[in-house]
Amino acid sequence: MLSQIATILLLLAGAAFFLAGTLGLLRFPDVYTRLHALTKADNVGLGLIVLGLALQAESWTAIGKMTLIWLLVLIASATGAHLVAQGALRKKIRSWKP
Amino acid sequence: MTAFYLGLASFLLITLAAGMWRILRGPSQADRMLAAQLFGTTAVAILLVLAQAMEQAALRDVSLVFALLAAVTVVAFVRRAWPPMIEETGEDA
Amino acid sequence: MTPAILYAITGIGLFVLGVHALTRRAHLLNKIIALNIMGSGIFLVFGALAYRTPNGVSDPVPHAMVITGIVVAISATAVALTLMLRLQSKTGAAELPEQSPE
Amino acid sequence: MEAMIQPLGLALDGLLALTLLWLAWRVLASADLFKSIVFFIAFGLVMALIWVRLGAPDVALAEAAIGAGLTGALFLAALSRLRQGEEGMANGTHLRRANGLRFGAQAALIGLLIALFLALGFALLSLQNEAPGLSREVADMLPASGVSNPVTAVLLNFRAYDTLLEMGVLLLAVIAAWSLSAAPKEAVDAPGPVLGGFVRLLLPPMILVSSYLLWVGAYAPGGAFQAGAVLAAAAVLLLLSGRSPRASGWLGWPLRVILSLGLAVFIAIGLALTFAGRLFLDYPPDEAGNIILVIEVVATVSIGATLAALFAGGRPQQDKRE
Repeated sequence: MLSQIATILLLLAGAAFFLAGTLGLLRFPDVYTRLHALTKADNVGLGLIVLGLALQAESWTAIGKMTLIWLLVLIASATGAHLVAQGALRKKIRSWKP
Repeated sequence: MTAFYLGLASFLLITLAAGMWRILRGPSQADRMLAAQLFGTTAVAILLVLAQAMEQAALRDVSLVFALLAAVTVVAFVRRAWPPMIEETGEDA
Repeated sequence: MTPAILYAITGIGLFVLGVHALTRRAHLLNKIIALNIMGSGIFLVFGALAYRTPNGVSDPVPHAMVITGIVVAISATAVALTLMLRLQSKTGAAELPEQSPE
Repeated sequence: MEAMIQPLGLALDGLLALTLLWLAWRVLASADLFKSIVFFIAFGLVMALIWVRLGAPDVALAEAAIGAGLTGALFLAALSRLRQGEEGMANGTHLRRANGLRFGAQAALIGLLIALFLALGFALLSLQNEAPGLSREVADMLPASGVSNPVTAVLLNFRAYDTLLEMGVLLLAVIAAWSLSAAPKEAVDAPGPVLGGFVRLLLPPMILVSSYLLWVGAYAPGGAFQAGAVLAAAAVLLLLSGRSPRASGWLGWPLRVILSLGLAVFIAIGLALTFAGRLFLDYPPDEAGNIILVIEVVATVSIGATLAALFAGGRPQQDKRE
């Protein structure tokens, strides 16, 4: 029962980060800040969800596979963010000035 | 517990649908591509939650494929559909 | 309103949207995407009707057909895109010539 | 808490269906080609989630591998070639949104389509809610099929002829694409350290996952098509990173052999069975597992090469220098 409560809390925290990521994507003024919101929030969100689900996973291999999935997403979104930001700079997309 | 998982999956799907507004409005092409990348991560999360909710371990393989291929579209965008030599400054880059 | 019927109706909705776009849009890339959406709609009807088995384990035969369908659809799309680019290089426009009324 | 599963499940399905229809509408209605493509990428993604909800993990795997790995890259590459072709146009938005149908014709068209939708909807609603389909027959024949995953059993044993012809279709697609145009010279500058490192880091796991999907296909969702699509995505990533294998000797006859290998081996096995006195593609039950594995390995490599060649967009041009 305790693990179920822990899982629910972790999953809720993960969902909160996803919400933050999406709000950042919608509300931030320019590409760079949206990139920042996107990659940070999602990866922490996904990490928390993987952690929460790991408590309920049926076997260690399942936990291993979920962790591998999380690492791959980390690498992919970090690379994606870098490439898009580099491209945006090269195309002289101005960053937002308050 | 399963009901909680299904609720969570629905919530994640709602954030995904909300993110699609950025595709519609995103001034530059880079913003639209960002939203596509966001969906990859959200889809991986939804699939992992559904794998637990529907007790189908195979769904983790689906999210593994999504995680693995998440970057292919973004790389294709940066390398092909957004070649650096097109000098488009300002908003509509 | 079981999930099977819900998704089957979504499938035919996609099909009808695809037909509409196929006839209304001028650019060939839009037509190719419309064809893809029509294909997805039909695959969805296939998959939805396969889900009506009593024990909840859906019927594998339509699944096999849909998998081959998806692979063939992406290959056909690639060939269609190559055709479009070839037409553009020859005629300068990626749109079918308008049949002028006279 | 448990009583809420059924309605919550249906709520999720409803949400997915609505999102899918809204995405399809956005794909087809937006004037800007790039926006259509990005919506189409999201469309493929929601489609994969729906296959999961419809109890079809094999199809979800295929949709994910092809949707995430190939469709977006294929359309984006085509869009960039389209733009290079039409320097004059503003970035891909098109002047004539729709061909010139007079208002009366438009209304007639929409009326016709709504009638079609209602007719198809009526036909669907008149079907009974429970239909076993062929699931019982497949389950009965499964022990003799050599694999325990019913979808793979159908794909490579009960309907092997179907898959054989499909391999033929893939080969025809490559022949068509190659006869239409040469692979365009991509002005691809050297990949930066991040992209180069990313590709080097990710290619081995991609090939590993592809062979895992191939192997797991015998008893769990997976199989040759999904594995081939992941392999093709690896090749696409390699092509995109600018380290094209043009310099290597692979683009001559070896590529052509790989492309036609899948079909050739399939036909050879079929004929060999006829010599052994059995029908074409009628596997002996005890040997069926091995035969299916051989066919799947060759099919994976062949499908991967075919989809990658189709992404390249034309017949490879070998630099005459080396």
